[in-house]
Amino acid sequence: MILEAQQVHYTYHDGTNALQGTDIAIPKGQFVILLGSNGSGKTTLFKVITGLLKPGRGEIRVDGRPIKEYSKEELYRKIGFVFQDPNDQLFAPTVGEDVAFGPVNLKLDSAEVARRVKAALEMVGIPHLLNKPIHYLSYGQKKRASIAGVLAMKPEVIILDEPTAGLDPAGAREIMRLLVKLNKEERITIFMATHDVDLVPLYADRVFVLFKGGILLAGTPQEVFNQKERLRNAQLRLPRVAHLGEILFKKDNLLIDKLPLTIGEARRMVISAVKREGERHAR
Amino acid sequence: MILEAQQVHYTYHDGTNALQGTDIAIPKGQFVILLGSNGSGKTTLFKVITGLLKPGRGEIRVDGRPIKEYSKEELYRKIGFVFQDPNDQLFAPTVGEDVAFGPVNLKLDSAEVARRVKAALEMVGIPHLLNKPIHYLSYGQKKRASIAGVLAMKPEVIILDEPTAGLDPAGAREIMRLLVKLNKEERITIFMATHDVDLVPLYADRVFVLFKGGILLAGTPQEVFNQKERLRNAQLRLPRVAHLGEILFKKDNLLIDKLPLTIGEARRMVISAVKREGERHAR
Amino acid sequence: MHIQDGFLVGKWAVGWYGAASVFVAKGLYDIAERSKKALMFKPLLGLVGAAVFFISLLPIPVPITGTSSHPAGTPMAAILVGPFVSMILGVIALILQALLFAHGGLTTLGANAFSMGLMGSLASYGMFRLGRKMGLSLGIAACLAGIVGDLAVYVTTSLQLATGMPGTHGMSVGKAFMTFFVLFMPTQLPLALLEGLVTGGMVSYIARVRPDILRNLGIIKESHGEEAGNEA
Amino acid sequence: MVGEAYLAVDAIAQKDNVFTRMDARVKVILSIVTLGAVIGLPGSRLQLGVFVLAILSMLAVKIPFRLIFSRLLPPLALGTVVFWVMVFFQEGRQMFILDIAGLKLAGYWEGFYLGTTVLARIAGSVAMLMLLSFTTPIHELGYALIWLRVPRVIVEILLLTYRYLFVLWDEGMRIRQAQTLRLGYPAWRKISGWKQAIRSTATLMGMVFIRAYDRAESTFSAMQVRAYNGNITGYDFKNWSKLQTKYLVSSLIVLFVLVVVSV
Ligand SMILES: Nc1ncnc2c1ncn2[C@@H]1O[C@H](COP(=O)(O)OP(=O)(O)OP(=O)(O)O)[C@@H](O)[C@H]1O
Ligand SMILES: Nc1ncnc2c1ncn2[C@@H]1O[C@H](COP(=O)(O)OP(=O)(O)OP(=O)(O)O)[C@@H](O)[C@H]1O
Ligand SMILES: [Mg+2]
Ligand SMILES: [Mg+2]
Repeated sequence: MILEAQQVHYTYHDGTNALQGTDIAIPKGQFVILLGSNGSGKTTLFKVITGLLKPGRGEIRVDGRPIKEYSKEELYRKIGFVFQDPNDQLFAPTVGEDVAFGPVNLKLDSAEVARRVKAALEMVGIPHLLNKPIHYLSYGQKKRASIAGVLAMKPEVIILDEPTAGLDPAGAREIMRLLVKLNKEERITIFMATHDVDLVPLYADRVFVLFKGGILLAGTPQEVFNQKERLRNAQLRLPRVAHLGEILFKKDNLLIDKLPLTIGEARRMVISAVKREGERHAR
Repeated sequence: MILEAQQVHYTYHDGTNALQGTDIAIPKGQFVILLGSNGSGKTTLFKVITGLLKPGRGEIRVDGRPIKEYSKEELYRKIGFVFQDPNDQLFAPTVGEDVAFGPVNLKLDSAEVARRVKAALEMVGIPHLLNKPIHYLSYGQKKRASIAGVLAMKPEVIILDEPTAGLDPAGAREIMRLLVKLNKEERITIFMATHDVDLVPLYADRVFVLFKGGILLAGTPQEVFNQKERLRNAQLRLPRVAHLGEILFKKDNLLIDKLPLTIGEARRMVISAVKREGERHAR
Repeated sequence: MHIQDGFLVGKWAVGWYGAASVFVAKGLYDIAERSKKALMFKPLLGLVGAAVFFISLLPIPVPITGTSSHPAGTPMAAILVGPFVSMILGVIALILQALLFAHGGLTTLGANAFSMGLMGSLASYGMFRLGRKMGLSLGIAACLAGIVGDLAVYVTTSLQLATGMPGTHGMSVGKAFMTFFVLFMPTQLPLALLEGLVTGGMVSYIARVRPDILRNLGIIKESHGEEAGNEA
Repeated sequence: MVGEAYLAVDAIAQKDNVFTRMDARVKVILSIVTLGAVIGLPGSRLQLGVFVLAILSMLAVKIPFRLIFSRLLPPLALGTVVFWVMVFFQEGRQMFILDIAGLKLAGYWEGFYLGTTVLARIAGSVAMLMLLSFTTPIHELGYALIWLRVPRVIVEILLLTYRYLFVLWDEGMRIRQAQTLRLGYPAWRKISGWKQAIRSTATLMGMVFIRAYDRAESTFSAMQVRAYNGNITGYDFKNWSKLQTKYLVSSLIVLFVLVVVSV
């Protein structure tokens, strides 16, 4: 487990209990999605597990060791955190300087810093923007630049708060593909928050559903989406094709072996239903 | 036509041509969606048709009259504009004061102001938040309050910039239902921008697809989504169930009469495909 | 109100640089001390600087003359972060204004930093503290601070021009001062009033909406609640 | 709207040309020396020479004339006022007499010389500074300032301020537009309208300040997760090419020639 939170509680100054006994465990190398409605506590959880907020009760472990035992440098070499709004994160005047910020703080020598900046920008696909001032970037480019800033620290796990929020379908797909690439090729554990349920079955190895500061459901996408009622109670819904499958199963008595979560699965479901009907009549 | 834009051009100071000959016409009483990817010019178009930005070339007409002939008061009694981020729009300390801001500036007497505030808050379903400080509202509540602030001016058309952005599925559905109610019951014309294609077939009477500052496609959802290639070129995609229908039609030679756009239509499509297969074998 | 490049003779331009630098050093020391206590202080200053700069770009119509003017923002900064740190923000704003709008200049930076940055901040901050001690409400104290701050800038600048402008050596300093003082009166008096109104309005708005910010900055006392208006 | 056009300076400084390719330190040193000469030396020929050279350089790299002109106008207008004030009030040898409705106004040579000097100094220094800012992005300027031993903290805050000015500008303008749509800025010629406009302005300022504060918190968090230790510009990322001595030396020679010719 690269990241663990055990019975974590967090209360804001104004008395909001944002986390109430949250438990998570993120295995190394996986692609994990934290699903939760507005105000369920996703951002708060991320801030607690990255050490930005101190939990009231409970313990955080990074790579098996309690977070308290880490120095800042050690900790942020292991975990990277990409904020939801890239404007919060890109504070340097140009892309290159921003990406260099972390490595410089790690006291690397300047040749190594330059190498890391270059590598990080190439990984996210914007090496040509090296000297561009931040305010000339589009939203999607800002998003990439902010991921590069975290990548340059070579973390083992990257935590991303709603990385596709505000992006159009094409932009969202590109960012998700980038994350998959980082996960598969660079073997970086990905832990991201979203409330876009349609994304989950396409990318996640594991899902946690957060509701009112507690983990309501956890497991593979298939396991989680089988608990339709609990999902709906958590202000979420099924992916659209799963919803279609559910209706066909419940209202039209179409025989399906499992809930289709992706378009591919739905296609197979329809084909086999059609085939079965043919066979039934052939007999 | 309550709103018309004819060959509108707009260029920002830094030389970005955000609108390049945009044409739209919004019939009274309809629910119209403006679909466009990031940077396609949706927000700019809204600002131009609400008179916040002066177009470089082209003409805007509101209810048949050129926008230039309107005084500010007349104009903003007719059109309301709800910004994407409710935080930009809620400036008073409490919900009640904020909703009253517009009516007070219309110089209505205080009894009428109070009446309008109450009515607006009831329409959006948050009358109990009248005296709440804005700071304590959730994102969804802020969204509703910002719509109430515009409703209190009793506009004939409400323009909304990505009203569901940042909301979880339940929150998004609630806002969309609210808009449908305003459209059907209060007969307010709705003109909203989004890049969530799945929303379009569920709600829109008419769709405009904006791309690089020009209208690429216009028509009913069915007409627009039949032009798959042009949609993809505009960085958009089909609704997920339509995508499923397309694959079944193209790759699996399943006979479908028209592209399903909603889950209901997809369900009918599957049922009839299954039935047809049964009949084929029965013959 | 800034002195344009070219309005001051060389020795005075250098002299004001010297005078201002002493207080800049004090400002830098304050920043270092407060950063030690809270690392967030530097990013906070960057953002406050941006906000104050934004404020100084806002046009406000002046009804009598039909023109528009813009607030300076110095009094606001002084109230929020204290006089010497506010002076540093003033220096930064002056550099940016010189570069972006050809407003002010580099040779007169010292003089402008002294008048707008230091004297404006000190007067505003002093007035605000005094007003609060006298039991005035936040809004009124901030309003007075805005007026006094702008007046202090106006008086200092007139003095700087009277002493340092080429060709003023013939006149007595007093006469020259009066000339400039009267010359700028029609624009500077309404501006000071405007500055007061918006500074007061802004502070009382923040106190109503987000009293926690004023508490964190040490402007109002911990959870006193008196200013907080209708805090829930 | 005032501000947006002002910020266009930055976009122009991004364009690629002879001057933008030059090392920022060269430009800064050159500007300082030139400003010193313009302000410190007597007469007006050198100043006008600098003015003409700077304007020609700007036109040569295709900076829009309209922009140059609009930026020059306010300081030059101010300078012209000063010029006339001096002509009439700096008594000495009489130059001419104006007879306006029986009121005799005398202009003087001393005032004329002095006024010309001031006007020329303003023109020269403003043009020089404009050339610098139209050809140097602020962040490069910042690093040049650090190199020139300007306290690092000032430059760090300057760069943060500059970066977030754009963000706050966008946010502030949106708020202002939202206020406009609900009639927050009615016709300000009437007293009631003006009062409302002032109130809206104060609210807008308050909101922008609150945004700034909240963003400072988030930005600070973002810095922390990248191991922030108190230094924002720890390292000049851009590998400074060797100070371009040839540019510096040749420009200084031009300046020297100008000085010799004009004094
Ligand atoms: N600074 C704060 N002070 C007080 N309460 C807060 C603060 N930040 C968040 N909260 C509250 O804590 C709860 C959890 O908020 P959080 O931001 O973690 O939710 P989230 O899941 O990230 O939501 P979203 O999807 O809207 O980003 C909410 O009820 C929220 O109102
Ligand atoms: N203030 C501005 N100055 C310069 N360019 C701008 C400005 N605002 C927007 N643009 C540019 O104009 C184009 C259209 O922007 P606009 O915000 O209208 O797009 P949008 O369709 O609303 O996008 P999104 O989905 O991201 O909100 C983009 O290329 C954008 O970069
Ligand atoms: Mg969040
Ligand atoms: Mg937009």
